[in-house]
Amino acid sequence: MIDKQVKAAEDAVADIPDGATIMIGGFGSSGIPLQLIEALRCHGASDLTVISNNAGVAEEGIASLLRDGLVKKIVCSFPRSAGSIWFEKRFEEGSVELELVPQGTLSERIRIAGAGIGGFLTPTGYGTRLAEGKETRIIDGKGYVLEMPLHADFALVRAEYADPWGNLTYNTAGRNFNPMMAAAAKTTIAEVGAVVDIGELHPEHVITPGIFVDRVVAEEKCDVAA
Amino acid sequence: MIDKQVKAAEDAVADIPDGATIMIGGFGSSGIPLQLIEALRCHGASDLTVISNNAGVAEEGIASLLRDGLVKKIVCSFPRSAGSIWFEKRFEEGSVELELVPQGTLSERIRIAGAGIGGFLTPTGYGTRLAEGKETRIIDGKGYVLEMPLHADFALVRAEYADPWGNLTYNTAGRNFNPMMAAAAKTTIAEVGAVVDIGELHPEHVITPGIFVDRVVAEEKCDVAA
Amino acid sequence: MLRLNPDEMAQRVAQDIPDGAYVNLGIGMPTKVANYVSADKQVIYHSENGILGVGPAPAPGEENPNLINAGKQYVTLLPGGCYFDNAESFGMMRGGHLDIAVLGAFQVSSRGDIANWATNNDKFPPAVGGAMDLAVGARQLFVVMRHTTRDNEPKILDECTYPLTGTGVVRRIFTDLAVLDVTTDGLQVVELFGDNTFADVQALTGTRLLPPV
Amino acid sequence: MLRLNPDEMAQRVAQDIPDGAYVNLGIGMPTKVANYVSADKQVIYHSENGILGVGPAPAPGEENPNLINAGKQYVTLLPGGCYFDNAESFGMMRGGHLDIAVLGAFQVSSRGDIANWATNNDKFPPAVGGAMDLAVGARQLFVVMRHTTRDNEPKILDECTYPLTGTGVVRRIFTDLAVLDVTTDGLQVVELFGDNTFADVQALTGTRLLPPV
Repeated sequence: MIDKQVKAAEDAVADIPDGATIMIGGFGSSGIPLQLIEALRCHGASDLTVISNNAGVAEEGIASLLRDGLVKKIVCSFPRSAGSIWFEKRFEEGSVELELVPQGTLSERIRIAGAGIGGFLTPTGYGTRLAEGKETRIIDGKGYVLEMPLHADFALVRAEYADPWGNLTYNTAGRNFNPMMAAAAKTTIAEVGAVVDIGELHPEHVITPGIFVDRVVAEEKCDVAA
Repeated sequence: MIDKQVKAAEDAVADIPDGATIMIGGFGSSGIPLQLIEALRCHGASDLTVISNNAGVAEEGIASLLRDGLVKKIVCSFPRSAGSIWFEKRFEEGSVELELVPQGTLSERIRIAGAGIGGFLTPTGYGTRLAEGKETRIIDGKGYVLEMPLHADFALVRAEYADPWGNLTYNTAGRNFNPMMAAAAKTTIAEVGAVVDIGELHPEHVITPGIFVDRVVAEEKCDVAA
Repeated sequence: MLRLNPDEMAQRVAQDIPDGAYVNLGIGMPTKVANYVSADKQVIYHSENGILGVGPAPAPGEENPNLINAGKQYVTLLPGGCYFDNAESFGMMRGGHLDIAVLGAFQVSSRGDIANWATNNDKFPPAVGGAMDLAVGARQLFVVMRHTTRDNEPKILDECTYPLTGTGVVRRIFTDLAVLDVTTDGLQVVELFGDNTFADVQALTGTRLLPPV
Repeated sequence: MLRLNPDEMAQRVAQDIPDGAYVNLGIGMPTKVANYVSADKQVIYHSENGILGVGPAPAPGEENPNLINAGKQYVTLLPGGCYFDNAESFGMMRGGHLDIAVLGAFQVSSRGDIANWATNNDKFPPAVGGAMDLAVGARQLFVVMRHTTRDNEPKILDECTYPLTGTGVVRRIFTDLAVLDVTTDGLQVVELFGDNTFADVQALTGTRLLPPV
């Protein structure tokens, strides 16, 4: 029987190598796979390229990867938020490279990677600094920028419920980047609030079909001493 | 209060002019807005360009529009099915123009129209007759065809439930092309099994947000003599 | 001269939001607009992270950390609202489905260019978020901002000097002094607040304005 | 010579479908493959219209006209299955998420080109459906077809003479005579059915084959 469950977050991320490109779901405090990120930090893979909407705040999530010096490059729409101290520090000292991408271009570049599309023309950013060096064209008098897919080796996503086939549902706006990222990575690891039996997720309500998910890890409900 | 309900299908389609481009949802027998199509046929707008996956079978749906000579052009992936007699007849006599589009290219061209994207690169059809005359390029050794958005003046879609804001859910595989079409037309008209009160559709289960829907018509449950 | 305060500016913008509109309010001052839309209008608010039908802040203790708006504030969902992913959310914007977006800005040019995402200070790490998508996507783009910097330097200019967010996209500018429309003939003053005169406002503007008709 | 019948051909294809695979079966003979996948394997079938986890035909009277497969036959959904729209369905294909697609064909070339959507008869109106997307998208493309036309003309050729569906995409060909792999060196015979000899099969093929190793 197909069962994509992995018991521990540390086992789910154990094969992530140095230099990997990793997508991490979430927007602000919403829909972030915090336990997978913590397992990745403990695992210690370095020289990572991280693709995510934000760069983490305080000591949590992506901020902890930046603090520990594990991130070489970040592809991001909004890295600077109140409290994004570790991103700011690493950026100022020049130890992390930033590729700044408008948010809708970021989500669509991720989506097309999952959907096997080789590029798309967007009006977003046309005539701005973020289109510099990119191919552009005018169609019916409107300017467009050619944007290319963003693929990843691994995606770490956060969902509310999974079943053993890896079908996922989300919690409210926690959906954000998670469904596109699940489809865009070679290996997708989902941290979920709970795993339910096959057939318990209504087939009309599944947001991420299990075909996009390789490993499912149920959230640890209580803190475990390290 | 926002209420997009229109009582009768005939009123919902009354402003469709001759020469309009119309998307019609459905795949085979599944998810077709049959009552809206019948209202359109009775309304009698002609010289229509129809965008749909199939071209109808027997005397029903799009086949009835072809039979009555209302269709100038059809943009379609699979016009020829068992029983698609009216498409075959109109095609053979040269009275309807056919633009044949691979199915995934058809759905993505519709999707990008709704999402404000100006074009996309797909590997589908590269090196085949259906890419002739189209711009192509090679990326990392793989061939791609540049495909452009398909917009429409009107979309006729079929859903299971709607609320007064036009939020839609579907019945199983009846979803097919309907959500992309709802977003790609200037005016979208949804035929639904039933209209429920605001708040009765679970916000995680809405498939087509009401922002894409202009008019909602509840299905006539019993046959009415003409 | 009469300078509106931020709440008064938000209140003025709210008058121009029609009943039944789908609206995206940018982070900061634009978010206040929702507080002043009159109760007889039904307006559906979009949040870029993936919400339509954003409601007011939750009661204390009722917060869901997943349910936040683009400004990362806790929100609620109105009955009739729904959730979707970020790609669909930005498809709504780019595809022209939002009636109005309201953004703050550093500068606006006479042709409707907007600069609101970066200054020329390279030490400050940049962030763009959804600003560029909103700028190109909404059917009507409203800008709400002070007419000048705190040093009384003009923010409405022949050409923006800060990096652009979008070109030729602004429809109407609401400042603390006046309301201006971007037209093919130039910037048209459509309303002067209080006793503010055209000459007053022109003097604080870095491009030639067209007087009210 | 031993010529498998369509059910035997489907049965042979089924042997090469691994446990846990995500599989799309084309219209016609490929659909039969599901009947022969052994019960100890769990295979998840994809239908292009927007289904994962396609189950068997419904009991009489239990049909839902919305719940059909790509061949417009009534189907059911297995527990664990789900529905999605057509754009997502084809994103799954093009994005390389399906392990195997099984298609019928008019012709296959020695380099793995496939022709299965149109003949050279222009009077017959064309239809392509999802064939071109499946051809380029699945990780492995299997073709199942008779080795020759009914007139014993070869269907495996140096170059296809019918309009192409995709170029260089076929991985393995299952015919009624043999199983052949498309390799960089050419078409490699990997299995001959019954007492069929390499010479027998070569004689009915329009391109040079590599003998079994």
